[in-house]
Amino acid sequence: MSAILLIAVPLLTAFVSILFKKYSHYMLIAVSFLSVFALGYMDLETITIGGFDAPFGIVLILDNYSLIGLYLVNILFFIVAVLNCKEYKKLSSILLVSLAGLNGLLLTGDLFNLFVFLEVAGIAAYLITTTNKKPLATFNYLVQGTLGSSLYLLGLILLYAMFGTLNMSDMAREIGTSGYGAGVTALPFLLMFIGFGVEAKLLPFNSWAKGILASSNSLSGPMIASVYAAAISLVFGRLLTNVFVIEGTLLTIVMGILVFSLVAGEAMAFSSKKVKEILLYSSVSQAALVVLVFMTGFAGWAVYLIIGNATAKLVLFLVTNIAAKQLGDDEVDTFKGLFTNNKVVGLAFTAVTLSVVGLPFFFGFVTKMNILENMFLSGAYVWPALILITSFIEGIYFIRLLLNLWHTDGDSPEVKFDFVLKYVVVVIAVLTMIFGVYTKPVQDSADDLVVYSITEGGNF
Amino acid sequence: MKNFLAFVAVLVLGFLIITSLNNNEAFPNYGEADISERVSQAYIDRSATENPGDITFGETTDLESGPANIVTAIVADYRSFDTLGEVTVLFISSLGVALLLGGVNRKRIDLDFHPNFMLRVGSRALFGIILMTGVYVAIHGHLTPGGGFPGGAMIASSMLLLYLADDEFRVKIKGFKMLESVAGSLYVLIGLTGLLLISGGFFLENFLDNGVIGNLFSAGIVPIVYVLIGLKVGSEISGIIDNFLTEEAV
Amino acid sequence: MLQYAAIAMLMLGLYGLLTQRNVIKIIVSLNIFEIGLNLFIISVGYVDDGIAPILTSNFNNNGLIFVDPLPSALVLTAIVIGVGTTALALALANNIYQKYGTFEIDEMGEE
Amino acid sequence: MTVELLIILTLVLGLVSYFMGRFNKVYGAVVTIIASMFVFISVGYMANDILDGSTFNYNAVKYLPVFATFTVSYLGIFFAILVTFVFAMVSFFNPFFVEKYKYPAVYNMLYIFSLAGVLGVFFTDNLMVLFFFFEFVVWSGLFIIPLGKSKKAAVSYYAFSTAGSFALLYAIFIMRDVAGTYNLYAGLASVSGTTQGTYVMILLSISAFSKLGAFPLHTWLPAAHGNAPHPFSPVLSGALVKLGAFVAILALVKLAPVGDLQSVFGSYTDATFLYASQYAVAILGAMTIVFGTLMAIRQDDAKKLLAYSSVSNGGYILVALSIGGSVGLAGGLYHIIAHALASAAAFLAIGAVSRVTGTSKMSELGGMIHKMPITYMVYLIAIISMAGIPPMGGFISKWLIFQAVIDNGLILIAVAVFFGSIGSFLYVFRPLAALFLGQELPQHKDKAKIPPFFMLLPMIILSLLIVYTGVFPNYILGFINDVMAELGVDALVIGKYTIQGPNGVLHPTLVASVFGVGVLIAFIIFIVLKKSRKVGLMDTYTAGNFIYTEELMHYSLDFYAPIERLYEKYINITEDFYKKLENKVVDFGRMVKYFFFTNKPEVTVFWIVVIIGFLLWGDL
Repeated sequence: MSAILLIAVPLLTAFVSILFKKYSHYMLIAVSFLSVFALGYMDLETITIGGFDAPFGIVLILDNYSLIGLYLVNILFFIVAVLNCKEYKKLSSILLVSLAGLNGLLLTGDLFNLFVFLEVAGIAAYLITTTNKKPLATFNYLVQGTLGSSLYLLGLILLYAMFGTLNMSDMAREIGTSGYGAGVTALPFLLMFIGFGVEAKLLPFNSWAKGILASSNSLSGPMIASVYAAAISLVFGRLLTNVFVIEGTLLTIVMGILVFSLVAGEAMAFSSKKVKEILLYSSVSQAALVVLVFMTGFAGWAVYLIIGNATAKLVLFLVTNIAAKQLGDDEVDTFKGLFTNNKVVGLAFTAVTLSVVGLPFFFGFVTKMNILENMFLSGAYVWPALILITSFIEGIYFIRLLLNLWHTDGDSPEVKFDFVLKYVVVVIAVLTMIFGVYTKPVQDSADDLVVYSITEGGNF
Repeated sequence: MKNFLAFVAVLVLGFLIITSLNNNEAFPNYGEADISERVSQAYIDRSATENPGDITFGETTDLESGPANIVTAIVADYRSFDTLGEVTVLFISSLGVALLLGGVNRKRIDLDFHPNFMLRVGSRALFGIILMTGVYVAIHGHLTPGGGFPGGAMIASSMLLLYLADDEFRVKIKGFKMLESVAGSLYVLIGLTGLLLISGGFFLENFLDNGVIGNLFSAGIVPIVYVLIGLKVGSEISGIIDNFLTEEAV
Repeated sequence: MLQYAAIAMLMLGLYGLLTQRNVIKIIVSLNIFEIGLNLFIISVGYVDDGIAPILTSNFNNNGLIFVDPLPSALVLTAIVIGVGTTALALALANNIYQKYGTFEIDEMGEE
Repeated sequence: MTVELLIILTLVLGLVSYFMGRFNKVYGAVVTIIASMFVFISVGYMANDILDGSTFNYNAVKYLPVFATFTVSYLGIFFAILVTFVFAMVSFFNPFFVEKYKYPAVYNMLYIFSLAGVLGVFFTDNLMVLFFFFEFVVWSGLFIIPLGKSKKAAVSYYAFSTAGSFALLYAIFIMRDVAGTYNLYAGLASVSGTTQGTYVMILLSISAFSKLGAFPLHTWLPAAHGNAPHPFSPVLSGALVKLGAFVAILALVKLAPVGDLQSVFGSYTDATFLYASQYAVAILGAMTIVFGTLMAIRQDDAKKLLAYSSVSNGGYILVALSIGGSVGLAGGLYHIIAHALASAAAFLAIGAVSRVTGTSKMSELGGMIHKMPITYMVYLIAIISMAGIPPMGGFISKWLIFQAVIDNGLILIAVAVFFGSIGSFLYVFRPLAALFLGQELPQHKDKAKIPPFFMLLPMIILSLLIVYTGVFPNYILGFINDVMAELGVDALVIGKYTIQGPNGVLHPTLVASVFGVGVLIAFIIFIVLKKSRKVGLMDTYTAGNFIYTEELMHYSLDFYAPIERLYEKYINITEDFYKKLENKVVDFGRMVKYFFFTNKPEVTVFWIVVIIGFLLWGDL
């Protein structure tokens, strides 16, 4: 079973689904389940498309890195699709296309193809956010997203003009052997970094995030904040570890952006009073943390951080959006004591938040500790201190939120969560706990997750 | 004042980019691009998999990728996966426009401009010619400049002409939706046949033989794919035009 | 010369995005930016006195200098993507107008 | 009984108490008693195993997240016995208080979890496991505190404890970097004396300060102890604060002191010289004593007052540990025991009172002695020990600490220590007078009754122990000498009944017997002579105006008002400082939100232009 089906089948069903409007959401559920199911039968290889090998034709790379990314994205997508298919029937074909786009993003080994899939997934994302009934926010997201991907294209074309190829590993080899100083490739890499920075919600470029996520609903919230964020950070990581060469002034700029997003994200979350805003700003700083870990070279652990964050934000946004819909607004005080009468969801929500903050018995703790340890061993002393301070602030506002949600003196709000959500939320919480305690598989497989290195290049 | 500041900033940025590109030794100056180092040299002399030697129009047969127009070779054969992504972009944007503006029963917006009889009849005649050129451009994509996208745009422009010239005219949306969906699915199915039916085949592989370069029926699946794209693009853009020119029938 | 024009259009587009408050004007400046970008992509592929990369009957011998075909192929895709996003932006503008009754972002008030 | 089998059993017992708790609240609480008694007894067995010389190195456990090894060391046993004893005694109170909470089952479970965590901290020799259990104790404590009154207290408790544990984590990584392994002893040894040693010492002392509630990082302690559920405050101040003392020992004793030798008043006395780091910690300890005492004097709520007393006692421990030397360290360790017992007994007494009357505010209580004489006796013995008056344990430790302070010529710190002990008598007497003595308040008259036997039992055991530590300290001092030998400090010279300090010999049993005789004589006089007549509230002389309601004109409330007025203005310096810090973060967040998140795309474009310009500006 070749991995290309992960892209072709959703596309085919999308084209067909516009004819059968009534069954389109069944198709969506079927295809997303099949794609998760089919992942089991895919063998790790590089798939050439159209019969032309690497630098000439387009190539899809299926290695450990993209396999684990595909599992994560497809499973999360399936969960969000199942939970929202009744409510958002009209969007089924758009969701199918966005599934194809996300799978394409994770698989592609060609830089221009990455731009095309970035656009496909991006436009699907704009349409998903139209369900927020906030056209101006979606318009903002569209303008900034298009600007970001155009800058990415500009950077890409500069690289093509200099090195004459579009394939990722071919480009990396050309840059390596070309003997030019780092200054030559600084501008294109910065443009591509900005292009991805807009999508990955790094701070100076993400003024669209507030409009979209602050008024998100149970489809657009989890989709944008967890599924898209995971896919984008994974692809960004692949670019950062393989293609980009970041030194000199570019390094200072990039590090400046990351540190600013990390710290400012936490400060903003600390100062906001609405639950969705707290989650939004904390995911901004988590995105910056993920990119920082990629920059320091621990791709394996960054992937686990992405997995931890993505599953956590899925649960957080799902629960918050559903509660906010039934309670009207998402102020912290209207949420006071929410969990007193729905304990199961409350326990799962707490478990997942504590895993994000890094409580010892949870998955988040294992990833954060290993990241800090590896950073320390590789001689970077400043980053662990920064990470500890930011997770300190993060701990405080999450604990404040949790305590408000659990304890109230007044009467607690009535919110009904349906069974499927409870089931999903509990499964995720239990998994975070299991992998928090039984960490052998996580620690062993962290290093063979490293993104394929340029040296063994090969023709892909 | 803010505008002036922005203007200065943008000017300075432009100046900086230009100077940095000029004294950037890796970036070739305008016009001196050395194609031989680039990947596109292989596209020009079709030597991605095997080296055919020199290619003469009308004689050499069975090249690795058939179309005489090298750009079409790249778009529809070497990198045809991009074009598939391309088609989905248009598909999803027309779907999105329909979702944003769409409704079940819609009627034309009356722009209190009612074309007289002469204009309505004259445009009917012109409609055919524009449509035919569009189809021609789409079919001859692999030989002459143009291809699926420009052809599709021309087909849509002929629809636009009718919309502008006649304020009651409405395209049969159902039919266009069917055309769009069939064309798109056919495109993907052709790709899949390349992958599944031919053993050891690749997705979107050109499994038909390329014939003599320069003939109408040459270059394997490329013309078929390009015609499909032309139809699809044409129907999608006319769908978008229809959405913009109609409003919710209350 | 073409490259400078392309970069100038890029900057014009950026200027438009920086200063304009009207939704339609933002869409227009975004378009200018994209056209500038496409022009720049073409300019990267240009070779002095190269001809269009199409084999035709009267250019038979092989000593031809072709312009780089790959950027033109990429531009073909970039243009259509530009069309897609502009169509979507205009549809959104229509919705914005229906909801807020104006195209000026400042008059829309903080939502 | 290996250590981690014990920890796993306690965790399992915790879960058992959770499910039992859901089934019936009181049974759940009973399980906590069984669990803590079981743990205390097994630690006791381990103790006398180790006393006859066999040290145990327990094997690793695969599924703890990090390769976990445990060794039972003297230091570990010393702390473990004390803390598990306090846990066991306090657990007797659980069944009577558990109905009042919203999540009783969770309370029982977390109570046992923090016990397991404490065991893990004291017995591990692997730094990462130390952090793992340290954090685990913080978290289980965190979710118990809000069951009491205030959520803000829990958040500030979390903030300061996490600051402490993150400082500990960073120190662990420095040690890992230098030593190459996570082993506790190897790590400390490899780092002490080097430049990293200073960073590790600073970080470890920050962690100790935050856990002990020492001066700069103490604002969480009164709020947390004051508002925690009644049975959990004694655990918090008696047991969990000792984690801070444990880390302080790691920082101050195990690590070689840092900085050059110097003595402030060296020239006047032939004082031995102290290192800069010891000075710094001693001065901070002294400031804690003074600050704790001043704040305790003006409290209205008895629990808050006791919380501030454990702040100031934490200061004593820090001063003793920082001075070091055989006398200082022995004094410090002994004070840890004395303070743990005394504050546990005091908190239990206040808990018993507030269980019956529902409040622990001194202004609303009075005359509880008539109904609860035994609780009164327990509280009296506890405050005598806290004030450091001879027959009780507190006197021995304070005597040793005073010896050490004077012997090292630290005049300034000696002043603070003396002020502390006088102050401690001042503020501990207030609850005694306000709660127990004086007239019986009408509204509490009917409700107040003698606490059930199972509540009295732990209090009586605690006060007996306080007396025992005061009269026969030498057995415990012998054990402390073993601990000090392991820490590499030469032993304190003790005879069969005497303690040899630098300035003289103390014969505690003789002193106690003199006191005993004095008390006996007073008691005989009290029995023989005519009893004083008990006077009802209405039977008072009021110079002409009549009293119609039976209402108590309370005189014994704030008779320290003149002292309080002296430092009225400077009370919450630290709270304001932390408030300002927090507001700074909030303003920064709001400012960033205001600038970066508008509904126009221009912000992103502006920053893109600026950043690209900045890059290209470099290679113009």
